[in-house]
Amino acid sequence: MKKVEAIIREEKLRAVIGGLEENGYFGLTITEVSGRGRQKGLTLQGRAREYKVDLLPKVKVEVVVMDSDVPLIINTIARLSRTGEIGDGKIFIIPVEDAVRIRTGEVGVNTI
Amino acid sequence: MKKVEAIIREEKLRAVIGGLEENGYFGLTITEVSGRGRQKGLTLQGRAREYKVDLLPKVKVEVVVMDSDVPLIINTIARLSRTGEIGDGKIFIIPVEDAVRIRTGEVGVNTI
Amino acid sequence: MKKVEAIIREEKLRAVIGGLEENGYFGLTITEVSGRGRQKGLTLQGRAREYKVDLLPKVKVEVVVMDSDVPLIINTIARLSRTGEIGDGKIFIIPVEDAVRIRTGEVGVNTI
Amino acid sequence: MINTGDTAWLLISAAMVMFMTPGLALFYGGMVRRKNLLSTIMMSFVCLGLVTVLWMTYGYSIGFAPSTSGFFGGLGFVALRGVGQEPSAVYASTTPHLAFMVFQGMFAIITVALFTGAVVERIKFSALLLFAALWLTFIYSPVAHWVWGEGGWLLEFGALDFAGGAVVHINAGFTALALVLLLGKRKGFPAEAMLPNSIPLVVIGTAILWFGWFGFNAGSALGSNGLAASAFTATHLSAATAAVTWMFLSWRHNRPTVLGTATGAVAGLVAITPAAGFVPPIAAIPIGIGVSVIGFYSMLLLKERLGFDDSLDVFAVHGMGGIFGALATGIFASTAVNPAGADGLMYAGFGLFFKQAVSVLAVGAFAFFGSLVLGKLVDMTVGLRVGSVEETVGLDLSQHAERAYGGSIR
Amino acid sequence: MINTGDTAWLLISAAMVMFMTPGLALFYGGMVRRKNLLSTIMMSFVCLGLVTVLWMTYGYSIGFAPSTSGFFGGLGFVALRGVGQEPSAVYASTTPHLAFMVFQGMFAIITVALFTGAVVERIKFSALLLFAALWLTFIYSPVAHWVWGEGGWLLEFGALDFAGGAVVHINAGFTALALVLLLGKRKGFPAEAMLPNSIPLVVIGTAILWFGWFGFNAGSALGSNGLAASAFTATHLSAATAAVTWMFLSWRHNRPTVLGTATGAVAGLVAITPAAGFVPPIAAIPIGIGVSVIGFYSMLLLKERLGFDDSLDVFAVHGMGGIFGALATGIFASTAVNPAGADGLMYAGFGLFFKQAVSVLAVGAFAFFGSLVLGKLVDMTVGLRVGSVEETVGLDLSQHAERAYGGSIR
Amino acid sequence: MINTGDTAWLLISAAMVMFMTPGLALFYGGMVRRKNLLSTIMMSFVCLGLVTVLWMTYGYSIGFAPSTSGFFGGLGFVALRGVGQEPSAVYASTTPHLAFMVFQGMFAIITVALFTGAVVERIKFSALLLFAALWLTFIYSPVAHWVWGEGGWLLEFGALDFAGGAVVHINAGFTALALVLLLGKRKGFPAEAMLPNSIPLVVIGTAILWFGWFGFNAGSALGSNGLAASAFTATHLSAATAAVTWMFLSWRHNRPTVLGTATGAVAGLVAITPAAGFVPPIAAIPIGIGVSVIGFYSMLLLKERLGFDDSLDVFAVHGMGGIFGALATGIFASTAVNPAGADGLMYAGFGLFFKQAVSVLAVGAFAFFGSLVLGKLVDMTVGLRVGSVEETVGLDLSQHAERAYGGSIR
Ligand SMILES: Nc1ncnc2c1ncn2[C@@H]1O[C@H](COP(=O)(O)OP(=O)(O)O)[C@@H](O)[C@H]1O
Ligand SMILES: Nc1ncnc2c1ncn2[C@@H]1O[C@H](COP(=O)(O)OP(=O)(O)O)[C@@H](O)[C@H]1O
Ligand SMILES: Nc1ncnc2c1ncn2[C@@H]1O[C@H](COP(=O)(O)OP(=O)(O)O)[C@@H](O)[C@H]1O
Repeated sequence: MKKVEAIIREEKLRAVIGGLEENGYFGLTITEVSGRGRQKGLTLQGRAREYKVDLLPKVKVEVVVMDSDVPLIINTIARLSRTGEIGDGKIFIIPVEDAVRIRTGEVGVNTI
Repeated sequence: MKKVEAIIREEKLRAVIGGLEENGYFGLTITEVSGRGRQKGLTLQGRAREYKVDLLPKVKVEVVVMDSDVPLIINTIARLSRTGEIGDGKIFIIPVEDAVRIRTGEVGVNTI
Repeated sequence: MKKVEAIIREEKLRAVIGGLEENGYFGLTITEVSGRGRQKGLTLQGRAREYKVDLLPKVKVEVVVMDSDVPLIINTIARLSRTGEIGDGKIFIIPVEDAVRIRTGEVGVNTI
Repeated sequence: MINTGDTAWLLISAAMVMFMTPGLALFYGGMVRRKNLLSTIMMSFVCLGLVTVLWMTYGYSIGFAPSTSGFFGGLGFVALRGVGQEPSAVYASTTPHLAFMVFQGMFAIITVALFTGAVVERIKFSALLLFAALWLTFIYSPVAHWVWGEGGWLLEFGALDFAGGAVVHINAGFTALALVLLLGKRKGFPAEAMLPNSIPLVVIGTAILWFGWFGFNAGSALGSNGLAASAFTATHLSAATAAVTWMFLSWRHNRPTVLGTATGAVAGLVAITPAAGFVPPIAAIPIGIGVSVIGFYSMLLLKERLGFDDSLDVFAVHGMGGIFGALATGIFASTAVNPAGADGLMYAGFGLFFKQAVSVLAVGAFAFFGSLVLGKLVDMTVGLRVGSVEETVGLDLSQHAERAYGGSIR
Repeated sequence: MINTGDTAWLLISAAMVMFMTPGLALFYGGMVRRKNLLSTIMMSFVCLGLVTVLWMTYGYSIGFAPSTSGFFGGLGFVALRGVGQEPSAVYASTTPHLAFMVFQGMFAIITVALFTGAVVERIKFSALLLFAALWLTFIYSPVAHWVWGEGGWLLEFGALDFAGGAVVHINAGFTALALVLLLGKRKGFPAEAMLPNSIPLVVIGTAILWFGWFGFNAGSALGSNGLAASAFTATHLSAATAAVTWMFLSWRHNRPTVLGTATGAVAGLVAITPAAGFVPPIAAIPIGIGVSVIGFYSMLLLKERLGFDDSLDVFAVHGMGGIFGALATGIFASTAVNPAGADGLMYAGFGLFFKQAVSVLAVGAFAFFGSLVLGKLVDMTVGLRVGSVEETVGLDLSQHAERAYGGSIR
Repeated sequence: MINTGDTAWLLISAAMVMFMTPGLALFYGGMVRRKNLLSTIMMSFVCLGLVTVLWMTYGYSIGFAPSTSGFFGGLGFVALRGVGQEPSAVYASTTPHLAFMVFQGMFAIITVALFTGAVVERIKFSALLLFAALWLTFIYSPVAHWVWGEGGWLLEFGALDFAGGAVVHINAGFTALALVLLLGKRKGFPAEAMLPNSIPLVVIGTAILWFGWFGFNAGSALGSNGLAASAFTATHLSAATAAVTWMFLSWRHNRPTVLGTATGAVAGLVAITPAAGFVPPIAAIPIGIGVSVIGFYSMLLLKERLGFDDSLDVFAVHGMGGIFGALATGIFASTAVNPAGADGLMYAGFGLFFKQAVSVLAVGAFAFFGSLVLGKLVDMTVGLRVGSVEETVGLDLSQHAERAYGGSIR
């Protein structure tokens, strides 16, 4: 199994979730994150003082799938979250050694 | 070392933390996440318009432990966060290659 | 590739980001988390009732880098986030099998 | 004849009491879990709509129209007939009758909103609406008639209630008690920690409540005069004393909490409500201390010891606070302060104290049993409680299809 | 001669109307996406500063100084010359002229703030400032003169506008319409869900608006009397009725939402604004029901069907609500309530109704075309809309270099 | 004799000033880091309790009871003896003495709350409580007597302070200065960015402050008359002008920030406070511009250049703003506006200006050195500052065992 960890734009989340659903992937976990990549920084201002701020809100989507599903998932996410502008995000593939469904206690590939 | 990554119900967090503590595991990291699995979706409504919302709040608990501790951890978490209803969550096991304790700079298994 | 996952104090975030930048690492993802390690717990109080609370706010910094960069990253983060007091945090190294830049669709090491 | 100063004071007081209901919505909303935040707000907020409409169509008439029974008013004021720009013949003789009517309406609204605090996080919204409508009709309006209506039996009897210790707080407190008995505990209570989702919201609510309460109590002088100033002072001093007292009590048990201090302030405001225009302002000090001690330990006893899940402690704060305030009026009231009042224990015999006790019992019992009956009725028709899954998911999503912070992922 | 009661009422009313503008800032702020929260707040909040300064230097003079044209006032009151502690010769004869001037100023402020709701999330801040200044000068102040100024043509004509149905709401509504036409849709509309970032903030805003509206409407009686009480009652009843109505409409379509109930309350307050001091209070019931039905379906039609991106539905709520209220005044107004008013359809012929329709058309057309011209002018000079990247990043960062929740990482 | 209009105005003003203190709690609360949010709120909120109790038991007597020294009042009004429903012999002759007393009490409360802004995020809660009690007794009450008490030496001397430029703002500002000297910088200052946790909360606070300030300033006319209207207008115009000025200053340095605009509004309200009932309203324009320029650059200088860690810039806004306002009163005051005042530089010689300067020096020095002594005393007994770990963890947890957003994991 692999964990596909995609960091995408907030406004693309609905589309990505929809796309995964269409392909039959329902399970996923979302986290609100902040990120920086090639996107230019910004400057924030306090009462009289300035602060550089270069983190922008992003959303992390985690989907654990069987190894064979990885290309399709990558494809789906990338297609639906692309705008072509800097800041579109990244997808990372991380190995998962095991999975457990808490409700039933089952383990392995059929739990995801 | 492994990272045990459990996505559980918010209301079970206290119990899970307590259970881990009883077994001698103190270190852990918690993230507020949102997730979807087999749980049925819901429909949200704006001023006059409807939106489908199928993400429900969950909590992610991450515990990095020695390989040999994994079964006990899984067991503890699963036991204490189970309600038997859909939405109980998942546990994923992810390999960790190294760990560092920032305070001392120590590395390896004895840091966790 | 590896994901360097550091859990550090909130107030050290700026310094860590700055240090990574100086070393030429721009891409990173930040998550607000809560954690517990060796730091002593605290007791919270409701209207008339008490609750034990032992989770303290931390920040998780994730940087995906080439294998060869890992020592430098660890070094930089650890140096800049250390106070020497309990609660300084941990760094975990997790394998990453692949990476995709959504904007261009490129894969592999040169995307990060 | 209309006096412009009195009218200005009554109108602004009415506006301030109106403001208290959304204040209460925030006060309560901050104390529940985030998944029930909007639902809790809604239970108070909707009263501004529902109760207003019912009050102006017939509630005011049941409460204040002339009658002979002493138990409820006639239909003389239905749909605001006979309620005009001129002063009423009996109430508030220097201000427009409409001003008096709308001022009274604001009390009806907040009283209904008050008891919702006991049932949040598990009551069905439709059930709440139905119960609120029935309760306004069969409990609130009659009780208002007893205590304040022309010919009301408690008024005739000589019980004193300056601004609603019995009508508002005891009434709401005992209703809360009855509803909790019918509804049962929240899922997970008391095992799971149910921490307030936003104490800043609680503070905003408390601030609005405290501000509005000047209209509530000093506005009940129905004129802009020395008595209003006296009630104003007593109100402020009681809130302050009770806030500090509760703070020290919470300190004794652990730390001086913001939540405790805010709760204390509200308790102080509750206890002074029946007394404000009858007692010398300085009596607000013993009243403020007393109510916080009673409220704090009632809360511990009910919730911690007895496991009675009155979600936001409506009975401990409003029920017990209202009883204490009503009895304290029987102790500290003085005709030197208000010639239209009476002398309490401190200045005369047990006469007034006894009457106050009777009014506590009468209103408390009526509210409690009446609410049991109405609540049962609602349970048998639309059902009182949401389903188990709906409760887990939270009432915001299940009852209102909304999330408090919609932009966020969670 | 100055009457202290009337003056107290007018001053507190002015303070309450002032309070409405930050209330609106929160009401609007809660409804946008988090990245535009501060920017939305700022668009209303800055009006407190900008419009006040302009109003006191010359706006009040354009609106209320004596003139002969009937279209705009003279320069007699520039820089508050001749506006002193004594009552004015023509306006509000029992209160200081300064009190009347500052009360009117609060209306100017909030009217400008109102239309910003249509353009949030994409207008350039500098463009908004410039447009606001021009609009106050060339649209608001003249229209105030038409309707309320000594010798104003709509006043002479006999159109009734108690507290600003035309001056405030129709004016703001049609301006919103024009600006949306010039600006176009928000990036991502309607494909992306744009959920409100904080409904509790919307509730806080609604609470302040409702509270302040008593000053707005009942304060417009310019005295503390029976008429003020009548306007107060009508205002409250209309808000309540409309809130409940909108709640049931949203229930019919899915669930009874908090956002819908709050929106309904505001719509009810809008519709009663022109009518409050002319109609019997009980007429607020049909008015409240009517405005919610019209507002709800206008919103569906404009936004869902026609894809017209008036971000926070200013036209549906204030434009349509204002039109409905102005016409309803032509139906329900009665000289028995206010001898200075007129009799509407219910009591007399079509005379008043016709005049109301004329005032709707005149003000609506003037605001719409005037705003088109001014908006175009601003577009050609500083540019109306932020760049695409700035819009994506959000206006808080791009226009104000601030984040609402600065302590958080996001 | 009691005038109902004047009384209504004084009572509602007192309520509005009361409302300012929780407003300030939110204003300050929004500006700190989240871990200190509740603690910051609490420091203001607790004053509503503590100061009220002390004020009514003896503070008012020290401030306003008749005396002969000119430095502090007698014990004539202890525990509200002699403070009744009838007007006082000397103060506010048309309203109940109690109304005047409670109105004054609200000023005492907020003054204490004001200086807490300088010491948030590091002062021990117990130390704050003790210091507040001592300060009210030995600094505030005497200074109130000097400036406003019957026979107070600054009053006799002829210094003007309409609503508390010296008593409230200079007093609080110099106290802030002294406390910061004793406490030292926050851990991490200035290296770590300490961004405000919630600017929407700051806006809510500002809105309440602005609204309440009408009671503060126009209420200080102690009657509902032309002077009140004039003070009201000046107050609003100064706030507006200063808000816009500060906005443009922050724009010059980067962007027009919401935080800056809100800060400007507060600065404008501070500066007009001593002047409101003495200067022509239009003088609020130069006053508003002046205070923002002075405040903005004082802040830059103190915090950025000198590294002086007055957490929420109490000295820059209230100290410098109060000084500027007091001196501006010496420039713009006119007996044409208020015959009980005097003519300033613009209309007469240096007389008044000199007196104003003396009052600035006297109050500033007394507050500064007095606070140094009291603060040192507290430091030697309970200790002023929390431990280092407590500071890192945050004062919410360490002092109050609470978290602002308890439902959240963080
Ligand atoms: N090396 C990295 N490690 C972890 N997260 C990264 C890394 N590089 C980018 N990210 C995440 O991806 C997001 C988008 O990256 P960015 O470089 O702006 O996009 P693009 O690929 O279009 O240049 C960032 O905001 C950050 O959250
Ligand atoms: N394939 C997956 N990848 C990532 N997270 C998942 C996946 N499946 C489920 N989850 C997470 O687990 C949570 C519970 O899953 P769910 O399927 O509802 O529980 P159950 O196992 O009882 O059917 C979800 O809310 C989601 O956060
Ligand atoms: N075993 C673990 N698994 C996951 N996270 C951990 C673990 N141990 C510590 N952490 C994280 O690291 C943070 C700091 O750990 P702590 O033990 O307090 O620091 P120190 O290394 O100084 O003793 C914790 O708050 C928690 O988030």
